[in-house]
Amino acid sequence: MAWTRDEMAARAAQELEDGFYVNLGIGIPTLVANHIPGGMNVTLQSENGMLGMGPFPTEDEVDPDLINAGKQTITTLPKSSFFDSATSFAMIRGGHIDLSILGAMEVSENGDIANWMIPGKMVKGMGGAMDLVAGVKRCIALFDHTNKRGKSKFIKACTLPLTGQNCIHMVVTDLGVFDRAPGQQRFRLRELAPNVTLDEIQAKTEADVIWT
Amino acid sequence: MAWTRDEMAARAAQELEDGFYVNLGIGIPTLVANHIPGGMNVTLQSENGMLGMGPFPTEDEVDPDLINAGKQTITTLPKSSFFDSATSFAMIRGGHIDLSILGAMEVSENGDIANWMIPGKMVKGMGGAMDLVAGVKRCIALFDHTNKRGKSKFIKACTLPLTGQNCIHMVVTDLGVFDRAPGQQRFRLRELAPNVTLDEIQAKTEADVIWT
Amino acid sequence: MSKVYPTATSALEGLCVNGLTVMSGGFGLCGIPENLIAALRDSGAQNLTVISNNAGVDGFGLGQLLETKQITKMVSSYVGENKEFERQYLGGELELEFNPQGTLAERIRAGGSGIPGFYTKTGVGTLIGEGKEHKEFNGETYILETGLKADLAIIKAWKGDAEGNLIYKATARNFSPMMAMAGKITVAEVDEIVPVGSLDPNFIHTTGIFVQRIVEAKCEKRIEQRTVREA
Amino acid sequence: MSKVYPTATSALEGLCVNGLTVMSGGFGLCGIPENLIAALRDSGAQNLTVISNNAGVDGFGLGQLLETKQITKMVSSYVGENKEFERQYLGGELELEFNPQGTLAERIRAGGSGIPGFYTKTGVGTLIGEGKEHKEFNGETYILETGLKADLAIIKAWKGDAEGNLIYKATARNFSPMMAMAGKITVAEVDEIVPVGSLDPNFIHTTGIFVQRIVEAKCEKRIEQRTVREA
Repeated sequence: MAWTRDEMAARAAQELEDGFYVNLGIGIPTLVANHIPGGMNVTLQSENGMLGMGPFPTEDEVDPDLINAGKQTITTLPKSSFFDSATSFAMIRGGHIDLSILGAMEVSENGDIANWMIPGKMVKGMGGAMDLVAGVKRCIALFDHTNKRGKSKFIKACTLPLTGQNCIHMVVTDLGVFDRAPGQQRFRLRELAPNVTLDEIQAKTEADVIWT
Repeated sequence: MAWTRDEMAARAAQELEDGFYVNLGIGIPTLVANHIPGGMNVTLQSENGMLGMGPFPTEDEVDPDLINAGKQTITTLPKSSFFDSATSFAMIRGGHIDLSILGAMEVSENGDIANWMIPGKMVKGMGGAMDLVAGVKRCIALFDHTNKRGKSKFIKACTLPLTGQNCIHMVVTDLGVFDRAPGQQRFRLRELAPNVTLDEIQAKTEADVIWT
Repeated sequence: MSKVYPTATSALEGLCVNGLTVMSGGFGLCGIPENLIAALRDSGAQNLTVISNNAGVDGFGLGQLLETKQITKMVSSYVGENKEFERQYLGGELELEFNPQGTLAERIRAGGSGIPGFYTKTGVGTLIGEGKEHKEFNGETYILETGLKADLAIIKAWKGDAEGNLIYKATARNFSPMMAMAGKITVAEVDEIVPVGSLDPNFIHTTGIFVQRIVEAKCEKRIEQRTVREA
Repeated sequence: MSKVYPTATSALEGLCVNGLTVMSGGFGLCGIPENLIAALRDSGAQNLTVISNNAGVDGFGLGQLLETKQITKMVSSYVGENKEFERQYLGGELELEFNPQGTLAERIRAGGSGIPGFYTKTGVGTLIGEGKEHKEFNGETYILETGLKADLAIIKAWKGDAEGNLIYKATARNFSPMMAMAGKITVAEVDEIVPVGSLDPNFIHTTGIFVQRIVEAKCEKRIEQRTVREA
């Protein structure tokens, strides 16, 4: 049985470490915040200018001047700080963020990612995604292993315009986990979701990965 | 009778305008602060990170955390603000300072200035001078017309290593005032100090300037 | 020569000419200069190039300038929330230049700081890198991005004084401090004008040197994604 | 994993190796990390490259590291106040790289911001431009300057919390915020460690992400040019 979205987020959360500064993308990655182990000091960055993102506000706490990168109302924590967008991306581009967890339309076997543009469709823009994948120390792509037509999204080479080149270090899908150490070219299968067979994941993976 | 240092500063102060942001170099230029016309809102920048420099402190007000670029203790004004060195020089380099008044060892007829280094002597460094002459909208050089041996310091071409090229817009010496409008190559004599004759200033000026 | 203007309209007087390049602060609808955008629309200035992280929503923020077709070109990182934008863009009426958000922020800071170009890894190997100069530093490839300036920057702050010193609130700060630096003329609208000397000089976000005009104006502060939890 | 250390010596433990590149905050003696400089001297680390706007005075600040000949190279904008410096430099014992002050500040910011190079007009046509790449933008000539990083940055702040959030006082801020960004490890000494949550998130100068270690330590705060007026 493949992982649910929440289980995928929980699996990605296992990569968090005490003291980490983390940027979570919009969509499934947002759910990772719910799985930060108790007692672990993880600081969430929001690229619109905040470190130490708190939970959503109660109705009384809503402040239009306080939103996250998904434009949702949020709150502060005692450790929070605000800064401008140039400083925020200095943090990102300068390699100060330990981990970015982001969604993907496609990831290639050499760690390229495409997640911002489908040619022929109205393009909304890359926002901060290109900066994140180029700058953050470690990037985890979190996405459904196949698209709605069952076609693999973890593939030999991206067909969509890239967000970044050779920048994904770990892939977490509904079927399993792949990673590669710094400097390693190829991904290796690390984990299968419960009741997912090697045959199944191999059949659904176009990327050339190390299976053993 | 040539101008005194204080009179030179007073003459340079005539170039101030209401609303100006001004950086004053160390030495004679510092005296310009004493000649800001009453009622005129001029804001002094100190490149170590302050706008709105106030007067020197009384003994009770001395604060080691509050100094100017000459490392002298100073005070704030109601309009003051502090910032880091990168922001300070973003201001300077980005052309936000209206006027810089600085000392010079040599100024050439094409507006080059040398004021930081004498080969063979121990060099203290250029500090912020190169940034100021390259970035500030208008630069006035304030210096004695001749050196101690009577040799002109307003010359055809600088002999000392440059601080900046083609960046001086006005020259104020103890003998008179020269300026050039933006885009003009040559300086023109604008004013003589009291009892200084055209013959005298011409004899003491090596630079090729417009005398009429 | 006071920097303080009584209304948003008066604060833009003499500035709104056709063909203007305008920077407009804000992230989504958070920290946008609502009143100055409306005043710019009312000025009727045409053929604007607008540099702003987003393009507002239909009928609000920069959406107001899109409705009236005053904008010819947008420079943004994300424009997803605006049907009128989509219609004009797909119809070829509107030019659009995407910048990665961090590149956009840094280009604006650079423009205001006298830096005409800088190198970044962001966008290497993507469409964003195409046609740009590539250069190696320490064995890694970077692309050259240029500084951005504007004829006019309109921004929103929390409090400001008559000297133009500003402070921002929470994440409403975003792009405004850099835009203040990059605008030939910067006009700030603030929730409150406070007496000179009441802002702590240690904690001024934008110093008055970057602000030429300031106006106090009431903002609606519309929320795009009101998200709440149980109390 | 606490960022708080009890003493300056413990705050540098394991970091002081020979050949280190160290950034040290401060302008003149204003805002220098007095206790961390002394602890670095006591560590005995040799062959240091020190990036700092100035070089201290005889026997104080970085002057302490010069006396013990632990510094091999200085990157500075102005070094006028130090006889021992002059002696070592003229004697060929010390390498010196002058940077214009604004170029130095921007190089440090760039290094901390993932920007390996940027163009500036500062120094064009001077010794500083020699051997550097020149490039034209809009008809004007600029030179390429590179980003600077350090193995260790030691800085001084006014107040800080256990998360590493810092605020600075007055002109003691100067180079420290950029150095905090450019240090692989940044150690801050502060006048006072305050509880997490007591610093207003709107007014934090350096966010904790840039600070790995923090120590509360008493500073002498020597004044170079005490200049007073009559009361």
